[in-house]
Amino acid sequence: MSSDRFLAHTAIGDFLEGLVQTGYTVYCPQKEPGVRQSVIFAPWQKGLPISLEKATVAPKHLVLPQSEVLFRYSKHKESAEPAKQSLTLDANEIFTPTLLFASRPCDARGFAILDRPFLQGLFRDPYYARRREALCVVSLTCPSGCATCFCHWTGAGPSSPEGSDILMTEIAEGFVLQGITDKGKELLLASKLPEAGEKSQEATKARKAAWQSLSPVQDLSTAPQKLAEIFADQAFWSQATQACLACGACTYLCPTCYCFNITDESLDGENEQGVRLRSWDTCMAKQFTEEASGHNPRPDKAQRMRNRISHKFSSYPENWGSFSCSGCGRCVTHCPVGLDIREIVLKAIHAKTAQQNEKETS
Amino acid sequence: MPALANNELRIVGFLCNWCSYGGADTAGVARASQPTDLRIIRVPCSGRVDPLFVLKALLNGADGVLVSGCHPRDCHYGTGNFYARRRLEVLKRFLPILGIDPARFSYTWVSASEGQRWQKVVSRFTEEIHALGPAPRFEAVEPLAKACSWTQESKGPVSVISPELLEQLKKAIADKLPELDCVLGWQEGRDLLHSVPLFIRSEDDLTKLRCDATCHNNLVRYLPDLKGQKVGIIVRSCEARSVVQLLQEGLISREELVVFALPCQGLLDLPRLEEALGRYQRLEDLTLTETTLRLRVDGQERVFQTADFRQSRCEQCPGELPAIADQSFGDFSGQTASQTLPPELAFLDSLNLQERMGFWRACMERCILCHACRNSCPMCVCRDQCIAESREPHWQSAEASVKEKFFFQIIHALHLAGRCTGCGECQANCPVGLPIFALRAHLNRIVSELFDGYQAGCDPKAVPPLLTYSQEEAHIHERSWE
Amino acid sequence: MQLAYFPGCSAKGSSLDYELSTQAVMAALGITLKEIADWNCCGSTPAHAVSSLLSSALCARNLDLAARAGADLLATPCPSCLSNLKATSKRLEDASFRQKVNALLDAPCAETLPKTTSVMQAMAELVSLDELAQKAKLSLKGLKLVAYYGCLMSRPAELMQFEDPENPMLMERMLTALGAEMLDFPLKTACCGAAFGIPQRPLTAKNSGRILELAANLGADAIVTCCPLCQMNLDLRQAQAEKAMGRRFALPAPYYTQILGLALGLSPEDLGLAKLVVPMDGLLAKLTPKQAPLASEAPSSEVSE
Amino acid sequence: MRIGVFICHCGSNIAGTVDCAQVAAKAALFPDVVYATDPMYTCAEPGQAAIEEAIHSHKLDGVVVASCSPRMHEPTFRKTVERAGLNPYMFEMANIREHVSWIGRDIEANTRKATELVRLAVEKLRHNRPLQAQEFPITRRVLIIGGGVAGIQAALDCADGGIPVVLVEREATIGGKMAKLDKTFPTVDCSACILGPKMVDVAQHPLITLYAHAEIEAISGYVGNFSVSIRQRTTYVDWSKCTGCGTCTEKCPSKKSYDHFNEGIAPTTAITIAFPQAIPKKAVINKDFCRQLNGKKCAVCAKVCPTGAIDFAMEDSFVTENVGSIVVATGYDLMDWTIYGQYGHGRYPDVITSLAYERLMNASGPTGGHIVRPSDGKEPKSVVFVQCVGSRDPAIGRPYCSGFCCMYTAKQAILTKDHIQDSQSYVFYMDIRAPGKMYDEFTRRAQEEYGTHYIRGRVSQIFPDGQGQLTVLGMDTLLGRPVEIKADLVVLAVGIEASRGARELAEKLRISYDAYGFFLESHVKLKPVETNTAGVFLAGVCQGAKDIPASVAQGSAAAAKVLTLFARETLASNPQIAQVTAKRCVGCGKCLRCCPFGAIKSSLVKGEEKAEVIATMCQGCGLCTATCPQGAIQLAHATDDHILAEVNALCRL
Repeated sequence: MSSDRFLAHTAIGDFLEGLVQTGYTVYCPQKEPGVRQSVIFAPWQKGLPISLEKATVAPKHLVLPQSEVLFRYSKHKESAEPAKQSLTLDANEIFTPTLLFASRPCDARGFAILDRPFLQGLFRDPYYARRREALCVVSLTCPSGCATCFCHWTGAGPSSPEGSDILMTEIAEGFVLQGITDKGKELLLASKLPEAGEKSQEATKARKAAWQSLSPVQDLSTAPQKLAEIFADQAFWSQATQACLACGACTYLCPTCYCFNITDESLDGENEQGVRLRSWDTCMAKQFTEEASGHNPRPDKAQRMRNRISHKFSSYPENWGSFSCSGCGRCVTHCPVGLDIREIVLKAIHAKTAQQNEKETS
Repeated sequence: MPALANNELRIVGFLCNWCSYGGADTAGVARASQPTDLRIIRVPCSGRVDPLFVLKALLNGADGVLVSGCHPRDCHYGTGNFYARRRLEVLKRFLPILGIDPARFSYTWVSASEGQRWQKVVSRFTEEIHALGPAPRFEAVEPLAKACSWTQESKGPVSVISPELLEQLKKAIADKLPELDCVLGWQEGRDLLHSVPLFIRSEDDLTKLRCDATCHNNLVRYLPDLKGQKVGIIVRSCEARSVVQLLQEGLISREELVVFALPCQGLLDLPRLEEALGRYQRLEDLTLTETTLRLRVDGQERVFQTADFRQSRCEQCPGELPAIADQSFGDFSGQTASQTLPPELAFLDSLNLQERMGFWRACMERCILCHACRNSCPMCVCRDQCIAESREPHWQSAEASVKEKFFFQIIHALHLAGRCTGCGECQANCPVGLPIFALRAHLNRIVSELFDGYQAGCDPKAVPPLLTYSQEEAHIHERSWE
Repeated sequence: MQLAYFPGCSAKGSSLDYELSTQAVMAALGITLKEIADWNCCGSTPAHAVSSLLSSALCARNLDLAARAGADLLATPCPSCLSNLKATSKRLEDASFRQKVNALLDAPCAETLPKTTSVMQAMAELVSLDELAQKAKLSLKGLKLVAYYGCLMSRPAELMQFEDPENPMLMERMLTALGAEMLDFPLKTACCGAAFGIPQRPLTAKNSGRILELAANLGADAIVTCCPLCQMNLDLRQAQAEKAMGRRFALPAPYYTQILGLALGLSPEDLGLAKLVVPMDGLLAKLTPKQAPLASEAPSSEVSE
Repeated sequence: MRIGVFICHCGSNIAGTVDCAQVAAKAALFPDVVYATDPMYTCAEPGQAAIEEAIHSHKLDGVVVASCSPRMHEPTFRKTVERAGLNPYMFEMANIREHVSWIGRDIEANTRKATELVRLAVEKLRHNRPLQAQEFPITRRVLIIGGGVAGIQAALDCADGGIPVVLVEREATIGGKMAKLDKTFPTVDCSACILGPKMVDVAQHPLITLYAHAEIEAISGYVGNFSVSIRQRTTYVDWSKCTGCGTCTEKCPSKKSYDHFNEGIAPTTAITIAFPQAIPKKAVINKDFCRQLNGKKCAVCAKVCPTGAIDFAMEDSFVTENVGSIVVATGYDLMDWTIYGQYGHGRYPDVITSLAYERLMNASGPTGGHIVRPSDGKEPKSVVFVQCVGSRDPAIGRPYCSGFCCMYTAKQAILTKDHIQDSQSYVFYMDIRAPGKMYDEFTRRAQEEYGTHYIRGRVSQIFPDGQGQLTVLGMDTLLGRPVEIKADLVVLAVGIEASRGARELAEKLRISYDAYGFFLESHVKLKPVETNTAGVFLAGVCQGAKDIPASVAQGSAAAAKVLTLFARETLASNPQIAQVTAKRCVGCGKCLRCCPFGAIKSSLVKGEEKAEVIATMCQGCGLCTATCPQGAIQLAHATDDHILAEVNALCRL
């Protein structure tokens, strides 16, 4: 039996309310007015309007919060014997079932990219794992491409199911919801939504149309090797990054950047206590690689940009066989000085290596 | 430690060691009874009190903060309290824009002999704080997001540089280029609407030069990093003020700089334009006049009135170009001072304190601490040493809470007091559209009120007002407890 | 020029001559006194000794009437009235006090009340010393006078805002401008004994006596006054003072307005001189016609009149 | 860290309203605290010994004492912990007496507050680092400002102790107010006879450099090394040539100059020598009255001067002196009593100040010691003395007692009787303040032996009666009735105020002054000579009203402080100074711009401009730390982290 279900435009509220009733915290894109309109994934409550636009900030905070408490520590002692104290640690173990509604395939693909190092590497990150397990991703097929996104260059597309539990595609009166994973199928089967039936074909048509709207694809297959070759080409990287402000907008908006910092922060109370925090970090910041000695292996923004790009298009692919970029284009859209990762990667692919240069000059 | 008993409130005092702490001692020796709420932190001088300490206390749960130093002219260190007076007055006037009742902060002067006065100060201040009651906690205040909307009042034109003028400029740069390491300008970015910085090092680079209302990046941001190189830069009024400010602060050297100046009537607010355009794939055929912007979007002709998309920063532009240009191009006569409040500030002005705090609370939920605001600011010269991220001094926790984010915004704003040249890059580059320029615009308003209309970056010879003092302040009337 | 005017009770009785001369002088100076309609007692001594609230309410009513008549400045000749008017204005700044007063009035007192001043200050404000001198018909040259302000005109200083509280000089300036020789009079703000003339006659006799004695010792032709009660003590009760001091003074104690009036050429009848107990005959005899100003000094305004 | 906390009972001073044991029990739970106790008297010898013992036995590396104000005992306890081997700066104090126990009676609230203040101190201490003082050489010379009797005494004591002295006097002669006095109480011995020799000693002492008719222009530096710019005000007489012969003063045709030295009781010439015993005995031209200097042809003095010392073109000049310590002895002035309208605003010539009366009685004064009325030169038979004119009068904002008026009035009443046998003196007084040795006896003599009529009450008015006398109206509060006295002369005991220019001088010295301009001592009882600026000491009335013996004693005390300071070749610097983290410094120079002491310079570190603190010049105000946006310059022991720890300790609870 197909798990495809139909969700009428008018039924979205009831559908989500049903999920909330079953214990999900539902995150939806919500429009935030401001000097620049932004769309943010925020917890949804009955009555709140939902936007179906692409979010400004990728939803990775659902699995990797901007900062999270790993554990609390607390020292205890008695007035009578203050020199003697005991230490208790209290790990954070509260993870609630979460449903992400109307993310885009590029957002969902971000989860797949994060899953590899966090779940499949040498160490399985328990915090990430628990959050990821508790997460159900419902993605919305993009109706078309946009000026800055390029998912199809990175091996995906406007309806790629990777990372999603359910893929929803908009048709005339609503959406066809298609179960991708068992988790997604079960959720659909358990729902009161009508079966999609014929409408599934309409959805297939819509997805095809979306793919057809895309600009011509660029071949990035040589990128891992080329980037490795020009790794030491300081001139290339300096030239590419001279406008970079070394802020963290690109990395924090990115669905796939997962670098973090761990710090202890004291909390005041009668006794000594505090928390160990894991918080987002950005490789674009000088402090990212600053060592306790004061030495910094990546003192210049050029080296830091090289790291970011090489990680996405060279070292991650070497380790995991896929780019760590889902082509969402947020870093392009929001870079204050318009640095374009597409341009840098393409330039790298077409750059002459040092050896080639040598040959030519000789 | 137990929370304060319900009849006491959390009041923090910063007292200078020499006068006010001694005054509090004198009051104690005289057994001058006082309310018990106040806790005193002893500092060497009121000049040591960084306004950020006061905000740290207020954001972290203090219901009131009192700073007391030696009477003006009586500072143990000569001039510390003169600086304190300016900084604390700016702080006091800054608080309301954050949604903090300014009555929760006070500063005064008590000498070591004035035990009675100290008693009066403590009693009065404590009474005042009790009258206000416990302070609302930023993290607990009701977010006010959906109410956040304003309409752009601006009707001014935007800049258009004629092709002839651009050619003149290019020629002048070409002439100078051999003696320069590079010249900073703008070029077309990912599409016709988006301009990005251009580092001109060759004639070839020069052909890419673009100088119109889409060029929003404040290139001055790059100058301190290029210290030691001979650099040319294209400036308009706002960039010129940034140059002046950096010169005042000695962070760039005039000798290493060649300034090419262009007139400007206003710049386009690209985020709002993008919002109006919606999702698109292709932009073609852009024509920009002072009043209209025409372009083809995915094959469809669209026309916009530029006045509807003028940047809010242009609303407070002092107009006149500071006397800094080595070479000027075009007609500057159209540049007039604009005194309109930026719409985001006018909006905040229309809110009450509670709403303002709720407003910022909602904003901070969106802030991702990417620091694009800071890193694009030409005046944020601390660069990698920002105290928002340092572990020593440890001003901020790495926790991404609304409170910590707000404190970062406060650090940024307060560090700009008397220095912000109003280029608006902070806000223009915020990915989530936080109206943080309002904080700077408000501070600029305060500085102008307090220091005879001072505007940062207008006079290369001026000293930033918070880095100097005058013995008698014309516009600061210290609160007394007589 | 118009000036809202509060005459005070004594103007209609014991100090009728003050009232007459004030009206006459102001008219001669081109100032119309607009008496506020339906005014009542200022709430002076007897009233505020019983209830300061009621006393203030009386004053508040007067101030309110003046405000409703459109006055922004209210003048009174009597220092005691002025003192009460000013004190009430001050007390009404306190919202809770104003509430209490309003409860006693038919209708709440106007929010903005007129400022109050003495006729003397108002006159000096409106007419310069030069103008005053020009308008004079007779010269006071040869007259030796002392000015006596009494204790109330300038005190309390913060409230009354009348010159140096210990050494006011306003009358001196006016009368000097008219040619009189004004003697330094250290007792110009001393207490005359005031209303104690009835319950403690010896006290008032002594106080007034001391004042008169000093004036006599200094060789004054008259002691010029500005307060109805002081004038009464110095003039009507002069015989009592003489008895107390054991010597005779025969020192006229006219109001300053009467002297001004004489200089302005007003008739003794207009100025109520007949009401003075110690006659001014000797003094009147000393008055001389003012010398015509030199042609070059002749003010054009006078010519045009 | 291992922190020990000591909650002092201070007898019942603290324990009376604070539960010290409970505070100690709570403190034991604070981070890093390994030992907490509540001794009876921490500052007493056993209390200090207990701290030392605890440091050893509990291996403490930091100590918190909660007791009185750190302004009182911080140095004491720093020494204590140092004796036990700790760095003295690994110590913090919580002020739970002046700021807690003495100002509130609610034990529960006080205990809570004390506990939090202790927490504050613990959190601060946790950020402390050992600091090392530096030794720097000192200039062993002293500047004494003011050549009245206090300054003279201080100068002579210092010079006799072998310390070179720079004495700066504003007037043309030293001697101050005492030089104007006729006799002194309670002995009625001649003022000039006892002061004169001291003045001569000053002139003759090889180690004393005297600048008369000079003022302090500017002062920079710090204890051990001050640099003082002295303005030598022009005298129009070259003092290196003037012999003080006085010919010029005899011939000067401008004979209506105001005589400052004689309090204006008679005019003098435009060129003057203040009085015969003046030191230095040199002539000075009063510019306001000199005919030559006011555009008229004269120059008689220049013509008659046998040494050609007159120089009409002379201008102010400046000298710089380097000293290691400063004694301030600027004395007092009389308040402007003419604000009292009831005393005639100064209109009546026969109402005079007591200081003018001294000059009237003084044999070297203009009347040769004959007491006569300024108005008509007649001998007064009835003299009224009015006490507390401008003293103890809150109505004019002068609530303080001038201290010595009661005594000199008694003296003047006695001397009046001596001079004029058939005279009668009256004294209107509020209280008679005669607590000194032989003082009360003296005032009794005035009443009993000399028949001075003392009337307790204030004078309400003084006025001429038009017959040549003054009428004095007043109140006899003992009899409860008004009094009226006919007086020939009225002498006002005018209240004192800080010497004119005292505030400006205090600002130059960076010392504090009270609401009335008197300089503030470091501690009212225990440091009455010191100021809050190290190396600057006070002597005489500039610190508060006092009579001659007290002024002399304080002059000697100040000299003792100077000699103590100079007993060493070097001084230890305060190590609580600013420090730059070069890595964080962006070289913007904002700290250089603000530093009040010029103690920060720019220097190149690896080719980059960085701020650098000059350790011996930094005074530790922390203005730079509050100014530096990136927190690169931190004031040791008041770093951002210290203050943040305190703020957090208070706010995040």
